[in-house]
Amino acid sequence: MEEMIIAILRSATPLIYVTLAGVIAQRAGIWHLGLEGLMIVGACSTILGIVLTGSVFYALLLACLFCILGSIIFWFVVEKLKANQIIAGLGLTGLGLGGTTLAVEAIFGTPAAVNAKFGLPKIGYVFGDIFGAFNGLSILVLLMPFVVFGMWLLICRTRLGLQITASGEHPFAARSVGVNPSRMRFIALMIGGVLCALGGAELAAGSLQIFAQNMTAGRGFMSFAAVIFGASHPIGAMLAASFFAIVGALGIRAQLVFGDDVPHDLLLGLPYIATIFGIWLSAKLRGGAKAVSGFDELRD
Amino acid sequence: HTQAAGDNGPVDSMISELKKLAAEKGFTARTIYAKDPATYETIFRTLGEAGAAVVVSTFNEVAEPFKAVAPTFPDTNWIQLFGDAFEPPIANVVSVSYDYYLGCYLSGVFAAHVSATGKLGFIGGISIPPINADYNAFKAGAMSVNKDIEVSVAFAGSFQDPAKGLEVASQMYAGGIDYIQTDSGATDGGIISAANEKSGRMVSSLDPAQYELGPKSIISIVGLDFGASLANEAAAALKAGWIGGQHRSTGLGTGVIDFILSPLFKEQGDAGINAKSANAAAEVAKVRAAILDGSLKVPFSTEL
Amino acid sequence: MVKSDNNIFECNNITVSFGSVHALQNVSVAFERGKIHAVVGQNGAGKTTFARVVAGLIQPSTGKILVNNKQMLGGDVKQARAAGVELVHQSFALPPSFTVAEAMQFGASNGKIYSRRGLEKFWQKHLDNLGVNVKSKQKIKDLPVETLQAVEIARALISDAKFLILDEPTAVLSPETTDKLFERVRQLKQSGVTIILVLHKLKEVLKIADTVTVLRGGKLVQSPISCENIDVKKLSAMIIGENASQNLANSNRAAPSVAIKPDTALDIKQLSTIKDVEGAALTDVNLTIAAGEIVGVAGIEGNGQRTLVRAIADMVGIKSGEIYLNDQNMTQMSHLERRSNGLRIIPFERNVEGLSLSSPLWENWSIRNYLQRPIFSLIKPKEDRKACNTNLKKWNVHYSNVDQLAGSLSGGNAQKVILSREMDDEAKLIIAAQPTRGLDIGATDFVWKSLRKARDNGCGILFISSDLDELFDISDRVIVFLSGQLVGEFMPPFDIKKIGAAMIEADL
Amino acid sequence: MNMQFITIFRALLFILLALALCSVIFVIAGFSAVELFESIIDGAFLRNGAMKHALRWAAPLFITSIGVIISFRAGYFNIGAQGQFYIGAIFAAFTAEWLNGAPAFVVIPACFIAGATGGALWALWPGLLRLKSGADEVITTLMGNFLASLILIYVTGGPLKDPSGSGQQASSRPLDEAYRLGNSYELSPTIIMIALSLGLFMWVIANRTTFGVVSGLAGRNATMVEWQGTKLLRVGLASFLISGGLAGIAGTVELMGPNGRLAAGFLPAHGFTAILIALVANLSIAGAAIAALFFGGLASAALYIPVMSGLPASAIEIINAAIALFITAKSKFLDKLFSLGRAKWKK
Ligand SMILES: Nc1ncnc2c1ncn2[C@@H]1O[C@H](COP(=O)(O)OP(=O)(O)OP(=O)(O)O)[C@@H](O)[C@H]1O
Ligand SMILES: Nc1ncnc2c1ncn2[C@@H]1O[C@H](COP(=O)(O)OP(=O)(O)OP(=O)(O)O)[C@@H](O)[C@H]1O
Ligand SMILES: [Mg+2]
Ligand SMILES: [Mg+2]
Repeated sequence: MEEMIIAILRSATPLIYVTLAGVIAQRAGIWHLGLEGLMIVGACSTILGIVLTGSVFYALLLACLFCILGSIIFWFVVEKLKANQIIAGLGLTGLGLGGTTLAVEAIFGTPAAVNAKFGLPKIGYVFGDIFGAFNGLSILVLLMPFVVFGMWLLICRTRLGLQITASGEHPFAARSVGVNPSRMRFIALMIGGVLCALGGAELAAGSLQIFAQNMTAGRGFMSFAAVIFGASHPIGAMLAASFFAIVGALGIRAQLVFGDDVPHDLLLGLPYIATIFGIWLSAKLRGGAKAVSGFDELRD
Repeated sequence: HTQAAGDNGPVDSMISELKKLAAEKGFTARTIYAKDPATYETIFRTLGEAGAAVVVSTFNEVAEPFKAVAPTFPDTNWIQLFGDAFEPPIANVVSVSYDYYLGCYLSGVFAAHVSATGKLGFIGGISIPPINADYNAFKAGAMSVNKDIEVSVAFAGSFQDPAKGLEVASQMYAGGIDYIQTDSGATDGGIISAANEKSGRMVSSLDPAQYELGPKSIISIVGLDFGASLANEAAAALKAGWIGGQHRSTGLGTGVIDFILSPLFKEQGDAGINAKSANAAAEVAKVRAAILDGSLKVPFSTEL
Repeated sequence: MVKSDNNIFECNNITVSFGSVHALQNVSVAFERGKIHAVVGQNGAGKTTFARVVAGLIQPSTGKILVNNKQMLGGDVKQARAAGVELVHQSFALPPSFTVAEAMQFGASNGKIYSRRGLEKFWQKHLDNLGVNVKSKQKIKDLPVETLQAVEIARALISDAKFLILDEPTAVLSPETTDKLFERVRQLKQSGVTIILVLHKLKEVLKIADTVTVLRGGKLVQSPISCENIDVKKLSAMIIGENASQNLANSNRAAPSVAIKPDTALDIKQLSTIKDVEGAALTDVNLTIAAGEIVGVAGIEGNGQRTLVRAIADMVGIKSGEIYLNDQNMTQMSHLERRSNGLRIIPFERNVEGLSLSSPLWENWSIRNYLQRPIFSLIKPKEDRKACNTNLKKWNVHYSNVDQLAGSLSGGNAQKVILSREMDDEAKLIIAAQPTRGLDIGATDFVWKSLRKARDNGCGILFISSDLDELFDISDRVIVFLSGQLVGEFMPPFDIKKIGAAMIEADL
Repeated sequence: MNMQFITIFRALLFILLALALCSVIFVIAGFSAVELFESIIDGAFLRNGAMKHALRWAAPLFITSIGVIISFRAGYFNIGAQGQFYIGAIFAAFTAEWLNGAPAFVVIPACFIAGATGGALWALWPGLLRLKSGADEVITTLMGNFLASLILIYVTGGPLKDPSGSGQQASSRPLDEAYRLGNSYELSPTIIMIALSLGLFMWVIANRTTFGVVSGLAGRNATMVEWQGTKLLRVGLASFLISGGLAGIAGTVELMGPNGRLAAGFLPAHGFTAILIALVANLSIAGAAIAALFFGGLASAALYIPVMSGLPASAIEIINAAIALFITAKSKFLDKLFSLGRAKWKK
């Protein structure tokens, strides 16, 4: 049982951070399909940071910096140039995946996986032996519930949260009380950038100490689906992300149990099927959430 | 190469050996990662047109493109590593096959001897035929020692997803498996991390470079000295008098492929396991001899 | 303009342009403290733009603004609010998923973390003090319009507003609630708040305002005019301009045609629907419209008028009852089949339901024909463009070519495009839902004439309008909807008191 | 028309902006941007037979991008072209395997029908989920792409695996020479013909049928079309099916043309590039033909660059991504020009 909780925590934590980034962006009115790209940037810069500076702190700082830089570009393109969010988000993702590969190649001469000497500090290392079996998890796992709670407070219990939400839902209402929706989106994307950096860091340096090309393997997109499935509510999103993590774990279990009868490749598709199911279910329950699609979206 | 670099294993060593060779001999080398099978033929053609002296590529998937392209560029020497013999042979093509699965068979034999729980695991990147063959051999090796041993297999879905590797391996270890053979590129990194988490977890990976990633968990490797092999073949092909149209089968007998125990584990690993592993190694040596002298035939199957 | 310390607001030479549209040109106005000032003008005269400039939502391209003798930056809502200026919008600006408490909070100035209960209690007290009858934990999207408005006003008053602007507050209210609103406005005036009311109905202006300011085509006609010195006639002449007012057709209408033709255009029997997404469900509605009759529908918005239209158009699920068009049972027919039998609809929202603004005119115009054909049938765009051209010319639409985007037309012309599409010779029943909303007097007159002409050609017409005056002028019969039920039927001469009472019966 | 010119100008401007961003990235990474762009231009347009190579990649991209155009015009963000492309190819490969030995005039059309059906089916379920329950098609089609590549891996390593040799290839058996429409080194006139006639046919569908106009209107304002009496289901599903079907045909073309067999993970960026083409062309089919040539050139340059200059091929991926980032942007400067154009209309 404990083992299972640890496994779920481990695979869910990076997803949850990134999902929260998606939630706050969604609240502010941005469909954030660039999550995958920012997540890999976070993962890559954390590992490169550790390798190059030898300090976890600087590594995390570097990750935040790059993710924020990516978010600024995204904000500029979407807000200032009024580009289509979905296409621009996919572009950001491509830039992240390609850029990290290029970065590794530029620094090490080959696009090989990068191993760091150490990863993020472990719970046990920081707090001593008080969490028992959970000591081996990274501090970002311990931090996660607090971040979720913090995001919940921010979004659902502060005026800033209301203003961000209003900027997404009814930008004119926001403007008419003196809130600048564009600035709110900026804030949301910056917070999201930091969260993506943490998510990426946890993925690459939480239990591992490795960066490999494309190692996010669709987790960013899954997080985005969790945003929708979780009704863009921090708690709901956390549950949705955990649900996807559980399905992933069950998929592995299924491989071990049914692997002889069902092709493994198809069992590997379970998380994707679960995502589709989640999107369908949330559409059924809450009515479809629809991005501002179309090419001359009328906002305000 | 058709598999991404970053495995800390064959591909990486191949690239670095090639670079070394290029530096020594003073020629230009290009490494091209072609992940898209639809582009193989075009890339080879471009290389031919560019006047490359030697083109080395990997895995069976390039066989068809080689067949289509090589005859058009008779002045270029083509080498296919990890491939079947061409039928009929092509004059300027050499193919080299590696019986990597035999190494996995040995790993299976070894695992069956050292496992305390009687449960073994195998983690592949994606379920593609060569990986399936490795697993089947691993399983056969284990069963040859103990018919009741349990062998499970799972795939991470990618050769570049260490996080998934960690998850899969954790589940396997949690389920009582204590020995995992990896075959999953960069995903291996996650499997090794999982093995490092608790003592008593053993993992067998595939390159000496990985030893230090898990001094107390990587007990062995099914080594493939791809880099050396590549360097040999390329150097040969650069010399005058190279003869194409051949197939070389190499592997267990020639030292290119072998089941090797980690020296680091011997120093730092669990003493109990090390004691067992000494015995097991002796058994493995016997089996290896039997394979080499032909008295033992290891079946080859790519079906799961 | 006289500079005076008694002025709470002054502006000088304000100009605002949207692309080539000059919404305001060189407007200079001053408002005296502690009074009720009305701003009037036709649609598009620039009233809303003016209100938004005052509230800091729009930055004028030239001009100076003073509030309390303090120079404003312009285009800065925060500064305007700090100076006590609050604007209640024509279409309310409250995020629908918020609770009332949240909607109050997000514009308020204290930024601490709150608890949901605490927040609700806090704002409940505030709302109760202001006499707004609403629970602070209710969701905005569940509130009726009057309450929404009350909430907006309450919100405007939290940060002790000194200068409150209400943009067309009465457009959505019934006569009774309008009176209540005016009562509140007077109280506010008592307590020292200066109020600007943007209004359409001149009678209301004279009833409540101290001064009136007239805008026409973005220019200031005159300001301030004391309400004691003016009557409706003079005021309306100022609003539409002397020339235009003479050219207007005699809008004191032709007598209702009482010659009821024998055929019925529409016959609805015991119709009940499920609840529609955007309105009340219908219960047991019986309604007949004769060929050659205009039936007007009165009622406060959201009481089932919309559902009625959508039911006739097969856009909402029917629970029981039957619908006949031209004596043919249509209950089981699709919207398209009904249309091929002569149903035509001029929808509520011109720019959303009526036209695709980012598509060319000819596509907008041809779609009705296209939908009558199989999905992959070949078309000849050249001929359709030509046909569109001829038709639009016939309807006097001002445009330059049929490839122009519908969004580039002015409101009146856009409405004419819809009329030309929907009012063809095969039309048997025309549903005209708010066909004159947002149109100026000239265009309105055109719509009325067209409807009358169709009526004289034997069409049945269902005319829905929230403007009772218009409804009385044009209808041969008026029915009233309340909570999805048909609660009253009136023949001319119409008695506004009775009809008004019928509209809000539940509230009495 | 004035407007068309502005659109093209805008597209070019933002492609330049994207390239500028890329240059910055490349320079930071220590590669020479000038060298890179030189070799791109060389590889895409100047070298021997550049046109031939560009066309080879452009033809299937064009076919897929028409499908994307159809669904984008109708207002659906079907970004699942990749998956539909794969499933189309898989269906065609099964058909070819099943009919192996039959005369080419039977097999080839059968494969195309199967390919189109496969692609359409893979677009059908996201379409139904979207139209029946409102499930957002962006995510479902994206997940469909992941699923399709797993299915591709499965069939190439399982039911369709080439059994020759030691059976280690994750690919299907090479198609019989008689069924091939072309190979990967000569330009196949058949494929160009197929692409052009599909282009022409779909142009008629998009611009000369009621479906074209109605779906275009629905894409820009679905509410209005509903108030005109049509249920969006029919038009919407037709758009999904057509766009999936075209991607499936592109998959068939790849299978029966240059590839000649089905291999795990082939053309992994095909769908994404097709989306870019559709957008660069501003959803115009004629424009897509030109844009497809441009991206076809880039694709062939991507294969040429690492051979000639040692620059990583990921450079091209970065360029594509940067173009995606900017391609739908609008600029204030151009909008001003744009609104001047409108003012003239208004008189
Ligand atoms: N955001 C905008 N973009 C372009 N044009 C606008 C915009 N807002 C207003 N206009 C135009 O400016 C003019 C004045 O509009 P405004 O809304 O101020 O009129 P109004 O007097 O409030 O009319 P109504 O009675 O319909 O509310 C109109 O021609 C309108 O079309
Ligand atoms: N529904 C739509 N959504 C987005 N853009 C559209 C739509 N319909 C047309 N367009 C664009 O508007 C312009 C004019 O449309 P038109 O139907 O004439 O296309 P076109 O230029 O004839 O395209 P082609 O001839 O290449 O098919 C084109 O640039 C086209 O891309
Ligand atoms: Mg107004
Ligand atoms: Mg055209």
